[in-house]
Amino acid sequence: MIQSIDYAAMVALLRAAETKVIDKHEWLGQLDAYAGDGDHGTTMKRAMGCIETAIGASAEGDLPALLTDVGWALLGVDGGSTGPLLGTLFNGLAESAAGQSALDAAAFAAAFEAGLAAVQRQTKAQPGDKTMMDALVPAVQALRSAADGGLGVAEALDNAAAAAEAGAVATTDMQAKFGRARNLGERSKGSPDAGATSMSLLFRAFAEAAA
Amino acid sequence: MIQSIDYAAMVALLRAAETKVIDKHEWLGQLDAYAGDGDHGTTMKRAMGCIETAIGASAEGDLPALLTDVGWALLGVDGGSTGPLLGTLFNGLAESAAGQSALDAAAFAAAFEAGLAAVQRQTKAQPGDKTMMDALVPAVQALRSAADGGLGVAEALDNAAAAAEAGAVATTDMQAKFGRARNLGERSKGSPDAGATSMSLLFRAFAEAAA
Amino acid sequence: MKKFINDPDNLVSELLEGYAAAYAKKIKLEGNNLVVRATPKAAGKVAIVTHGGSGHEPALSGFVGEGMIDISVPGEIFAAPGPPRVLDAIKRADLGAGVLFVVLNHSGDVMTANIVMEMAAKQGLNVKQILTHEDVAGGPKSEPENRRGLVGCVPLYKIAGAAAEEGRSLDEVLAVAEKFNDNMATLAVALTPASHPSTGEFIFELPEDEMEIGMGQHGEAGTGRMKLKSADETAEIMINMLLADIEAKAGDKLLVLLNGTGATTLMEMFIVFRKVAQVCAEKGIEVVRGGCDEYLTVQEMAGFQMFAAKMDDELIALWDAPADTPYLTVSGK
Amino acid sequence: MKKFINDPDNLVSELLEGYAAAYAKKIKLEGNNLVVRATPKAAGKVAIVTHGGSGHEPALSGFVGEGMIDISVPGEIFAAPGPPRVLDAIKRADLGAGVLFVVLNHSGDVMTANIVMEMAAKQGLNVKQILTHEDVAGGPKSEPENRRGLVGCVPLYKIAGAAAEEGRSLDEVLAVAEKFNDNMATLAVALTPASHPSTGEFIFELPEDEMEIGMGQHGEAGTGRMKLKSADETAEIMINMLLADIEAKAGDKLLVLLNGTGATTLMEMFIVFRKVAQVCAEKGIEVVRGGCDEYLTVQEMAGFQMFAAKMDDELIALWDAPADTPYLTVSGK
Ligand SMILES: Nc1ncnc2c1ncn2[C@@H]1O[C@H](COP(=O)(O)OP(=O)(O)O)[C@@H](O)[C@H]1O
Ligand SMILES: Nc1ncnc2c1ncn2[C@@H]1O[C@H](COP(=O)(O)OP(=O)(O)O)[C@@H](O)[C@H]1O
Ligand SMILES: [Mg+2]
Ligand SMILES: [Mg+2]
Ligand SMILES: [Mg+2]
Ligand SMILES: [Mg+2]
Repeated sequence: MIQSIDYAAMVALLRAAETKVIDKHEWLGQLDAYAGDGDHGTTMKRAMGCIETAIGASAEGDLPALLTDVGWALLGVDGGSTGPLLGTLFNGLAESAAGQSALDAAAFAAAFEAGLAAVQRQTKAQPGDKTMMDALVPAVQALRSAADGGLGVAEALDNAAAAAEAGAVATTDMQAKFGRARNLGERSKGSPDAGATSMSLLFRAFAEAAA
Repeated sequence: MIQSIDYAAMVALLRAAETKVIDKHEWLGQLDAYAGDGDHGTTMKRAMGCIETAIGASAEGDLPALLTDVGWALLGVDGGSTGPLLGTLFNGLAESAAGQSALDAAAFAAAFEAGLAAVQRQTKAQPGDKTMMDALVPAVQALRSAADGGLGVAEALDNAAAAAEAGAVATTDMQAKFGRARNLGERSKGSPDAGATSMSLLFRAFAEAAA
Repeated sequence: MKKFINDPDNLVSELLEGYAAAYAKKIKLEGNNLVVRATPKAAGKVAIVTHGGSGHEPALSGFVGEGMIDISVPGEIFAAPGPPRVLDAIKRADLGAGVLFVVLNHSGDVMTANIVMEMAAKQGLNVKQILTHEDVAGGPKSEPENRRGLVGCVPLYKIAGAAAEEGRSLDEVLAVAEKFNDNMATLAVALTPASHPSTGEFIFELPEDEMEIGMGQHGEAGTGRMKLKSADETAEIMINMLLADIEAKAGDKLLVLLNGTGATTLMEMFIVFRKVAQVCAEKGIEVVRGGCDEYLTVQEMAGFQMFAAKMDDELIALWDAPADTPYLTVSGK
Repeated sequence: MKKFINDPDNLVSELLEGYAAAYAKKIKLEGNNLVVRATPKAAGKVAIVTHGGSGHEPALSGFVGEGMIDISVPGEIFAAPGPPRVLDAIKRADLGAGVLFVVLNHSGDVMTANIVMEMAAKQGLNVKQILTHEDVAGGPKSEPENRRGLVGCVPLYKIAGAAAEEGRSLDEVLAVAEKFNDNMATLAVALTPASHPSTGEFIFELPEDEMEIGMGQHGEAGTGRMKLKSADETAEIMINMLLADIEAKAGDKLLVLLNGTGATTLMEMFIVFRKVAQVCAEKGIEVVRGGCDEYLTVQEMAGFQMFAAKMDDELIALWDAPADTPYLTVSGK
C-alpha cells in the first residue's frame, strides 16, 4: 500500500487511469450523447492517450515535471471542455508539488486543493450544477479529511474515489447549469453527467493503483 | 356504343383518361420507382391535369383543334419523358384528323398510325425495349386490324386496350433499353414498365368511355 | 421521409420564389418561371441556356449568372420542362450572337431538346446544342447514348460561359465546350436512398451494409452494388475507372470535383479527395484544380459523384475566369 | 450510420489533407494542422483567427482566405482544440496590427480561449477576443452565457475580415464586429439525428413525426420538440422569434441566412426562405441580403439554422466586399 506519491507511484496512478478510461470510453460517449454531443468518450480516450507520451518525455524521477508535462499534454489535446479542465487541474497539482519529490497524504491533498482552485478560475460551476465538479469537489474534500484524520494516501484515495462516485451518481437527477447539456433544461435530468463520471473513474483508478 | 369519334366523344374519352390516370397515379409512381426515378405518377397526373384546360380553351366542336390543343398542352407540361412522347402522339393525331369533324374506325386507326409515326421520329424504342411503345404499338395495330375487320370504334378501342394491357404486362420480364431504367441492365426486370402501364390505362379509359 | 415542404404540388414554384428572394442581387424570375441573370450579359455575346428537372438544387438554376448560364429552364421535380418554355428561353437569351443550348443526356431532356431544336430551326433561331453524357457507368465512350449526363454539366457551364463572356463566337464557344465534354467523366456512388419529395416515398433501397457504384442522379440504381467500402477503397475504385475512361496518363492535368448528392458530409468528401489526389500523384497525374461541394444533388441521398476532366491551358484559364452566380463565384484573381 | 471514412481516429488529419489538396489555390496547412491562407494578407493589417471542433465542414476552416479568416485552428470532431495550437496560430497570424480572435460560445471553446488569452497577455501579444452567442433558444440577450454560438460566426468572419482588409485598426475591426454581433440572432431546427463519425452512434433521437426547434449544433437537443410542421409554419415560428430577439421593426434592413445542417435540401431551404421574406415584407422589414447554403453543418443532421442580422449601410458594404475563400467568394462588384 502506497504511503506517499513519488514519481514512480504517480506514473502507476496515471497508467491505471489511462487503462480504466480507455476501457470505459464507449460508455462515456453514450453518457455524453444523452444531453451533450457524444464525444466525451473519444475525447477522454485521446486525453489519456497522451499520458504515456508525457511520461516518456518527462525527466525520469522528477515528480513536478511529470505533473507539468501531463498538464500541458492535456491542454495540448483537442479536448473540448475536458482538456482545459483536466490540463488546468494537473498544472495546479504541478505548481503545488514544486520542489517536492514525493507527496504524503497532506501534501497530496494540498496539491489537489491547488488543482481544484486552478480549475475554479476556469469555471464557475459548483457541485449541484451537473458537471465534473460534482465528482472533483467531494473527492478533494475527501482527500483533505483523510489527511487531516491521519490516513495514508491509499486510504485517502479510496475515500476520494468513493466520494467522486457518489457525486457522479448524484448528478443523474440534476439539471445541467454548464456545458452543452445546459440548454436542455429539465430534459438534462435522467442520466449521470459524462464528465463527473470520467472524473470518478480517474479517482477510482488512482485508488486501485495505490491500494 | 360510340361508332365514330367526334368532338364530344373525344372530350368524353379524354375526361375518362384523366379520371383513370389520376386515380391510379400513385401506383404509376411506384412502378417508376422500381427502376426509374419514381415520378411517372406525378408527371402523368400533371399531364392529365392540363387536359381539362385544353378542352376549355379549344374551340367548341372542332375535333382537330381539340387534338392540337391537347398535344400542345402535353408538350407544355414539365413532362420528363412522358410529355414529349404523349404530346407528339396527340399532335400526330391532330395532323391526321385535319379537316375532319369525326373519325370512324378507319380514320381513327389512321390517326393513331400517324401519331405513332410521329412518336417514332422522337424515339428509336421498339416493342421489346420495355417502354410505353410496348403498349402503344400493339394498341395501334389492334385499332388497324379492328378497322380492317369492319369493327366499330368502340370494339376497336376495346381490342386496343386489351392489346396495350397485354403489352404492358409483358414488359415485366423485359430488360429496359431506353429511359432511366436502361442503366439497370438485368435489374430492370421484375416489374412492368411505368410508361407502358400508363399507356394501357389511357386505352382502357378510352375503351370504357366509348363502350 | 421528413422534409420541410408545404403543398407537394407547389414545390417548384415555391422553391423558385424563395431562391429569387434569397439571391435577388444575382438572379430573378422571368416569363414562366425562367431563371435569368439579374444583370443581363452585354449584347453581342453568345448566351448559354439549359433545362432540366428540379429537385437537384443548386443545379441547374444555381449557376445562372455572369460567366456561366444566362437562362435556366427548371422543370418539375425530376421531370424536364416541355419544349415551349425552353424555346421561349432561347429566344429571350439571344443577344445577337446565338445561343449554346446545354442538354444532359436523360431520355426526357433529350426528347424535349430535339423538339426544341426542330422548332428553333423552323423559326430560324441561331442555336447550337451540346449534349453531356459523361457517366462512365453507362458504358464506354463509344456508346454515348448509354451514358447519362451527371454533374459534368456544371463545370461545362463554367467553361462555355467563360468563353462566351470573352466574346467568342457561337462556333468557338461550342468547340471549346465540346473539347471539355470529350475529356470529362463522372461516376456516382450512393449509400442511402433519396425520397421523392412529392410522394414522400423512397425511390430505392440499399441494405444497411451496402453501397451502389454507378448510381444515377434520380434514384435510378446502378449496377455496382457491393459491400460498404472504406473511403480509400471507394476512392481508388472510382478514380481508376475515371482515369481509364478519359485515358489520363503521366503528365496530364486534371480538374477533379466531388459532388455531394445530399446527406454526405464535406468531411467524407475531403477524405475521399485525399485518396484521389494520392492515386493521381502516384501515376504522375497532376490534380491542378479541385472542388468538393454540393453542385447537383439528388434530394437527401447520401453519396457523391466523382468527376474528372483532362485540362489544357485554355481550359484551365476558362475554369479560372471570373464567374458570379449564387452557387459558384470565381474572383478571377 | 453509413459514412465514407477510413480509421475513425484519423478523421481530422485526413479531412484536412483532402481539403488542402482540393483547394490548394486558396488555403494550405501549416504547423500543427493550422489552416492558413495560400497567399497571406499584406503586412500591417489586422488578422482574424478562430478555433473550434471539426465535423462541421465547411465551417470553420472553409472560410479561410482573403476577406475572411487568416488562420483557423480546427480541433477534433466536436472538440475544440487545446490552447497551445491556438496560441501558435495567433503568433503566426499577427502581421503587426494585432489579431481578432473569434470564439463561439461553447463551454470547451470558451475555456480554451480564456487560457489562450491569459497566455497571450503574459507573452504581450496584441489580441482581442470576440465571443458569438446568438442562439435565441438559450435565453434572452441579457443572459449571453446561455446563448450558444451557431452559424453567426460565419457572417461575422465576413464582416470582420472585410474591415481588416480595408486596413482598419484592431479596435475598429473589433468595434464593427461587435456591432454586428449585437444585432444578430440564430435559431436551429432538426428533423433527423446526427451520428458521431468516430463512434458511428446517433447522438439523439427524434420520433418520425416530430421536429425539434432550438437544437444545438452538436446533437445537443433543444427545448422545442413538437409535431412536424409545414415549411411555412416552421418559417413563421422561427423568423418571429428572431425578429423579436433583434427587435427588428418596419424600415429595418436584414441579412437572412439559412444554414443547412446536413441532409436538408436547398429545395426545402428555398421554400422556407420564401415564407421568411413574406413575413418580413408584411412587417415592412426589408431582406436586403440573403443566402441559403451549408455553412456550418452537424454531420448528416437534417434541419437548418435560421440566421438574421440587422444591417446598416456600413455592415452591408462589408458584407458585399470582396472575399475569396473556398466556401464563400464574393466578387465585390
Ligand atoms: N463550464 C464547465 N465547467 C465544468 N465542467 C464542464 C463545463 N463544461 C463542460 N464540463 C464538463 O465537461 C463534460 C463534457 O466534456 P466533453 O464532452 O469532453 O466536452 P464538450 O462538452 O466540449 O463536448 C461535461 O459532462 C461536464 O462534466
Ligand atoms: N426514349 C424513350 N422512348 C420511349 N419511351 C420512353 C423513353 N424514355 C422513357 N420512356 C417511357 O417513359 C416512362 C417514364 O416516364 P416518366 O417517369 O414520366 O419520365 P422520366 O423517365 O423522365 O422520369 C418509361 O417508363 C418509358 O415507358
Ligand atoms: Mg461532449
Ligand atoms: Mg420517371
Ligand atoms: Mg423524371
Ligand atoms: Mg465536444
